[in-house]
Amino acid sequence: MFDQFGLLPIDVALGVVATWLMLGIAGLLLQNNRLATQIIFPAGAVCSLALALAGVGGLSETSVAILPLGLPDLPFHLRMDALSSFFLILLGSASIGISLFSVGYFRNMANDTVALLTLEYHVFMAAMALVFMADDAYLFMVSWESMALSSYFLVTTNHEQPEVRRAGFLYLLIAHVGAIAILMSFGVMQGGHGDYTFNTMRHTHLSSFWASATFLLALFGFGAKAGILPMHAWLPEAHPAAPSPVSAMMSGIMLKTAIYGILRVSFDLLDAQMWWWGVLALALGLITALFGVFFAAVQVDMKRLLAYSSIENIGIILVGIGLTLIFHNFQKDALAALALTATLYHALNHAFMKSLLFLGTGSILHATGERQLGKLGGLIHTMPKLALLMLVGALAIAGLPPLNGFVSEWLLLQAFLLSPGLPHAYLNMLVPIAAAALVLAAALSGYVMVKFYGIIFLGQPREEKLLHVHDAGIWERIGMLCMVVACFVLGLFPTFIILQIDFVTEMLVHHSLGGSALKHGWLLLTPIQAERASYGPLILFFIIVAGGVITSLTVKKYYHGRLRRGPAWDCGYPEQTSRMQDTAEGFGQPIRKIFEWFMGVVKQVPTPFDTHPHFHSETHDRLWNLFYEPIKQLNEIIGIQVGKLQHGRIHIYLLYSFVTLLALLAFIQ
Amino acid sequence: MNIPFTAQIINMCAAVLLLIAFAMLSQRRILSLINLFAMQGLVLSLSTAVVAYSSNQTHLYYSAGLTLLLKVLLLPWILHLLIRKLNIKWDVETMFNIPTIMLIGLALVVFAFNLAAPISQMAGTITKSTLGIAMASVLLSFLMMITRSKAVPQVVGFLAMENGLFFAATSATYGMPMVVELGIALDVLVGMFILGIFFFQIRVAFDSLDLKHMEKLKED
Amino acid sequence: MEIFWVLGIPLLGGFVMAALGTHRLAPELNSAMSFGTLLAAVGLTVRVISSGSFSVWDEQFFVDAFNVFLVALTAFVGFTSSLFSRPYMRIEQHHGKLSVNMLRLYYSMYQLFSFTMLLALLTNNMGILWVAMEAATLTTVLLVSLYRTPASIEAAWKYFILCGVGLAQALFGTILLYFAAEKILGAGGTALLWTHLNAVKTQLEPTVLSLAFVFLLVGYGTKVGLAPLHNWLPDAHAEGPTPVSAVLSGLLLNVALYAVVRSKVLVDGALGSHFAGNFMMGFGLLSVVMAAFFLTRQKDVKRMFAYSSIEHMGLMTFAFGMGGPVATFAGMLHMTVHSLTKSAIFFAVGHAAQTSGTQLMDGIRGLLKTSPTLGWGLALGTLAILGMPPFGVFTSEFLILTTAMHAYPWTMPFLLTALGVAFAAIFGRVQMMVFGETTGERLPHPPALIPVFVHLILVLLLGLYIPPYLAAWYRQATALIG
Amino acid sequence: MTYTALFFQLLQNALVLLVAPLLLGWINQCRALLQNRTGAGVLQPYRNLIKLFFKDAVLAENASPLFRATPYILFACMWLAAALVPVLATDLPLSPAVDVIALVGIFALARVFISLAAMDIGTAFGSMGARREMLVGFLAEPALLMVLFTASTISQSTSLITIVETLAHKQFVLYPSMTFAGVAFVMVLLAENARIPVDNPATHLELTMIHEAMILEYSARHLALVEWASALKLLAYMTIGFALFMPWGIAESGDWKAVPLALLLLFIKLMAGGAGLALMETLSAKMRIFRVPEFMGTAFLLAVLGLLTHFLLEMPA
Repeated sequence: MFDQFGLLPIDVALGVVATWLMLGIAGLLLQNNRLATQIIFPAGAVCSLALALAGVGGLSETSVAILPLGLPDLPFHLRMDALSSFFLILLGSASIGISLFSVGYFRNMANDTVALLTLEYHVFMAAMALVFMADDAYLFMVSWESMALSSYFLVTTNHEQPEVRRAGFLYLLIAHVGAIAILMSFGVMQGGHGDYTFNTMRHTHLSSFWASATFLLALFGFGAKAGILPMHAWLPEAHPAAPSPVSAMMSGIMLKTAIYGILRVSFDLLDAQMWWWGVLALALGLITALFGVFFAAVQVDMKRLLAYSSIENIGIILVGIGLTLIFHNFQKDALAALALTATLYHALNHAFMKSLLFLGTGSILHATGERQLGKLGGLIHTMPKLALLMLVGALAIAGLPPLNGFVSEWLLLQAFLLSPGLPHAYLNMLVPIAAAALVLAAALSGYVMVKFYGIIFLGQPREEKLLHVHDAGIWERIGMLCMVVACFVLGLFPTFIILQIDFVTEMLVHHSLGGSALKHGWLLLTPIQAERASYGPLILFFIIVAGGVITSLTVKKYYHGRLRRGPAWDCGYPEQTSRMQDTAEGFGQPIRKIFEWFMGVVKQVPTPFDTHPHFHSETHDRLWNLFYEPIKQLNEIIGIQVGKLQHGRIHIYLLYSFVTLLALLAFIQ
Repeated sequence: MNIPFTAQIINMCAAVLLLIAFAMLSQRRILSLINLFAMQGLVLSLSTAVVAYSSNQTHLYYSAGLTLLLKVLLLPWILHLLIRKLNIKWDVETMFNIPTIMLIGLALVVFAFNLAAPISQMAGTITKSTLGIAMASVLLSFLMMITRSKAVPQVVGFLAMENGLFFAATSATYGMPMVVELGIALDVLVGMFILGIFFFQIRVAFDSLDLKHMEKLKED
Repeated sequence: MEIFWVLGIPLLGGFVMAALGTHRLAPELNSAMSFGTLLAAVGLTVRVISSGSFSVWDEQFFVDAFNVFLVALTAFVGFTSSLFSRPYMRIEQHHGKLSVNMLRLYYSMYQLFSFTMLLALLTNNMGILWVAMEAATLTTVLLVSLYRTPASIEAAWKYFILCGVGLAQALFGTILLYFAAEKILGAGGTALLWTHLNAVKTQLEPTVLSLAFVFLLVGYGTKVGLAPLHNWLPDAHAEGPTPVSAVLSGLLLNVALYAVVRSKVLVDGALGSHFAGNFMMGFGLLSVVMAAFFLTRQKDVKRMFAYSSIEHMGLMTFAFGMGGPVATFAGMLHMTVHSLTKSAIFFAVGHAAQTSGTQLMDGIRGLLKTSPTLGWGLALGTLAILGMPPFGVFTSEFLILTTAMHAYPWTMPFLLTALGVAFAAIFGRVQMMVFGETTGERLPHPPALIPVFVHLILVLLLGLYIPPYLAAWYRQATALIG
Repeated sequence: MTYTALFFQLLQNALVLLVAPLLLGWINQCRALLQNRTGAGVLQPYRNLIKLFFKDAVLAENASPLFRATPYILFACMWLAAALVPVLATDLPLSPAVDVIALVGIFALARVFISLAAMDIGTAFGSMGARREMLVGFLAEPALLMVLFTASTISQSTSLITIVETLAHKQFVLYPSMTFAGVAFVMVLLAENARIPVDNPATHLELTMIHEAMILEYSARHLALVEWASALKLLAYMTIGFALFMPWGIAESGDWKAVPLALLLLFIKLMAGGAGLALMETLSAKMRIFRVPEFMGTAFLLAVLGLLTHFLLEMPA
């Protein structure tokens, strides 16, 4: 689409990256100028738009570029094929809204903080863009770690709070260990002849053992970034700690870089897959999804809740990848294409829905200064515009028609339903169970979202100060509006989106839905055939709207329209206060009761004789004790033991070198 | 059995060196330790001179003279000076009891000989078997440094080790190039001075030369 | 001729500073001397790049790509460290830790120390190499014990005895080398010249050389700080003045490793096997792992970074041990970036310790608040040394790890564990020092942060772009040492 | 799409609207008879609706627009759901837009909205009801989907029309899996439509109420719409049940003559089903709220079991 300017998509993308970097530096230099941020962030948003367009251009035509940087015999290779372009679109389109929102959000922060934020924020985006475009292991790792680093500094923006520091540390540590694992997987794939371009990796053939090792390393490494169990521990810590636009960016976009990595390695770089990889991914994904949604249901901090919901969605995406792997291995390419489409679609959806919600929490945080659900409530009266925007987000992420969350889940379920006929009997058994678990997770996310939205916006304000808070500012609303629009477009016009995704599926599994998806016009989404499955979100939407409108009109017409306002029914108990509403803990209580065995619940129940009865109950992540604590302690123990070697006594030291000498001499004898 | 007389002398010296090394290992009194060290130097320079004579390598004479000057006169004198200044003539207590150390030393000698055996076969010099002894005396002085708990004996052990090295240099090969030997000698000398300064500093800091005070720096 | 200046200026400087060390402008003079050395080194480098390697003074001195790049590095870091030590030492004096005479000793020894290192690098004679190493030990011993505190004296003593004994082993190794060489090259001067040895290395007697290598490795390895011979290193780094810690970590260890590599070339050549390489890999791996676990329980900041130096020297030794174009290239790159980064870190740490009046990490808090530049310097330096892109340390680690992953997969678990543990240990503490509320107060003299950022910027550039001439230079060196 | 099809669509839209309250009335009447009461007659629901439509609406002070919009959304959703299930004939032009999964989605949408509305006023009852509704829902929804999946794996399709056509008009096969699915479906139906043993539609002052607790604040037209919507929901569920388990008699697309028969059969089925439901409600007792998860869990497991049996016994291996 840029041909008329003689530009390749990748040139545009690189231009955007460069501009971002320059904007960041400008932000750092102009730090005493208030206006700077007001200009820089919108400019960044414009770049995002350009990037998205470049991505659209890049879907159909692969373009490459080589920058004379990096290692002497390994300049930076960049490549923009369908997969990269798709994720670049994701990055570009989702970051528009976030950048616009940030203009308003960083409005009243200290100058130097904003300056640093501006730099880190734009470097972060640039790094992510480079991750998607990198075509050699070195550039990939460099941008990957730069991404981790910049996001780390973003997370620790207000580092005065110890828990923020802890969160940042945990995040960077897990990210770094993951990065080393990824690096090793590249080490295997480069196949000896120190050439690290992806192109060589594509053509090196690995034995099944080494291929599996690579896949496992990559899954571990990228999983650490995506928050797949059991490497999820950083996620619910880091997301709440970060400023909201950053949380949105991390949860909405950065997690997808890991998805991109898994897809890139397992479908593009590795020449052959094994079916059990798929099963592994499927199982991990399901566990992650269920874990995430269970814990989301019992959270009392709104950003933590969203963080856990991100874990759930990543799980769902991973399930999709697993299915794709399985189908692809049994040469069921149509199904593989369907599953992959669902996966990518959900990744795209999640980018918008989750960013929207995180941005919303940001506005709430600004207005009320509260993150605890237990101290919010009734905001729909004081922040009506925000409430409306957030309602869309909540419904979308709850996977309800006709919004976008439903489309991807629908596609994924179709993939499950059409799966029978795999050569493995056990797989055939496993698939419906997996589908059941997936549906359970999806249904629970509805529960979570009702809790989230209801507790924050509905009911009566639980605190005095909530009565006079201001609604979200204009910039913030514009930012969120972009997201809302995206949610609707993705929800109502799936066929067009799928046509774009087809380029990716064509590239990865050599098959696409394109033909069948559009057979029955753009109104009906028919992945295989109309008889087997079809879904017309637009029709659905219109029927519901029409139904509602008709009803209300008729009612209006024949009803006298008399209406009285009165107090809520107090059930014969006059002293009802807003504190008697259901709390977040209360709302999560049934889930906690059902899954108590699964999560470590610490309760403090008052005795009947307490003068100041106080009920307290918190839910802990058991995996922390099962998985992280032992490692920590082992490390401690070894540390102590090794420390003993540094004994302080010179004779002992002499003895060391003496023994070493004798040992070596004896060895060469 | 027709080894030339000079070679016999050198082997003799080697044997004496080893003997002295053992004597130092077992020596309790610090003064006699230093005397033994001086004696070792004497034997060393003697053997160097003999090698020089037998292989008429002139530069070895210099080296012998250097050794005599440095290791027999200068260093022992400095050491004497030091212990007089620091008045430390006390007995040297070792970390383990002497017989054990002797046994270990014996084992070391055997080990060193085995190690050197294949090499000394190819030695071009008239003194084949001395390399093993040199190595043995190096290891013995190492052992001595490990087992002595005071600063001065440790340093003496250090110097004795250098003697062993010199003996290796002269006997196995006809001495290192002159420039190298000079450099080594210079280092040893400077090192000795610095050590001397150190003894005083240690005295000031810990008012004792016992190394057990110097175990503060460690992981805890 | 450049060689004359490269060696002459610092040697002269030693005596000049001994004479004028008490003068008010002594620090500036010191820096000037180092700067002169740097200029001469640059000249030498340019000449080598343009006209290839050469040797002078009947081959006693020899310059090739391998050592000239170390010479340039040594001169550069020596200069920046002297810049740093100017304010640092003034502040120490202001805090009453140092007397004027101590300062004189410091400056004079500083110059002599850089002389000995340059001599060790430039000489062609394995014997002189040993002499220079020993001399370097002696000078640094005086530097480490500069404060005359019990702790510093203890550290210096251990340093002296351990390295002295170690080097004695190295001397024995050298003798054995000579012993093997004189049969081919004949007795006398030329038999210890590395160039000659390298020429005939295939004819040298394998058994002798293997024996010699053991002694050389143990000897110079002690100086490199390979586990389990490393014990002197943390003490010496922690107790000496910070500029000394910087040059110890940044330069001296490199020089020692240089000696090991030179010997490795000969030995592997003679044995026609990977004998020496395997030894080095083993020691390197052991050092990396042990250092990582030492790191987990550190309290003293300089001690911690000393252990990190052990880790990185281990990594380099491992890389050189693996050999092959990529690994050797990576090893040399790692030498460069490690010296730059680690010295930068020590600069920052030094001032950090001065602001908060303690070297204990629990006492250092909120550097970003006390002095933002200092805080950022430390934070970025630490991230760089931990192998975070886009800093250059990552580049070399990338090459080393990927090569190892392919050539020796079994080393991976160790390296992965070690790097992870080290990251957790170091970063966790540095974060505590950098972030949060501050406890420090302002410094009497403005801190020298230009060196810190100059180094970091260089490392950053090396991470993103290795200039072609530098690359060509590394490649020549790689070709030399295989 | 043909005009006949359009006609059928409109016909069904109107039909479900009219029939829904009647079904409710019939069930209540049966219950009354079974409990030896005379009962209010089958037309009572109509009277209630009319009454409610002529009352003055009372709205809580802090009721938000969401609260007022919900009844319409609810009504629209349920109407749509009921209108899309093939009851008379299988050529419904709008049916392709919504397959079984979307159908469940619509139910979920309605559920979410009514729960939000219940939380809107901020009374203890409302939010408690909402919580319980969602609790029931997140277990009922998967169970229902599993039931539908069993049918759709049999018919290789998720579109209701194809399912019906396969089950009704292809050669007759016995599907063991459908028995599991049937039981599960009935349990889900009871739970979703707030019937005993999960909830009691006939009470207001128990702490165990779910549905009634949510709509406690609604009055007049809003209440009317909500009630009508739940009647429609019941009808929709029943017709889904018929479509899955006794689809016989539903006319194939385009044959007119079958339609009157289909209509007749539909009424018979509805009467039978209603009576059965009433019988079940009379025989069983309301269970404690924390038994509900177990109840729904059982339904869920049964449904999954059904799907598995299908793979075990009915897959052409």
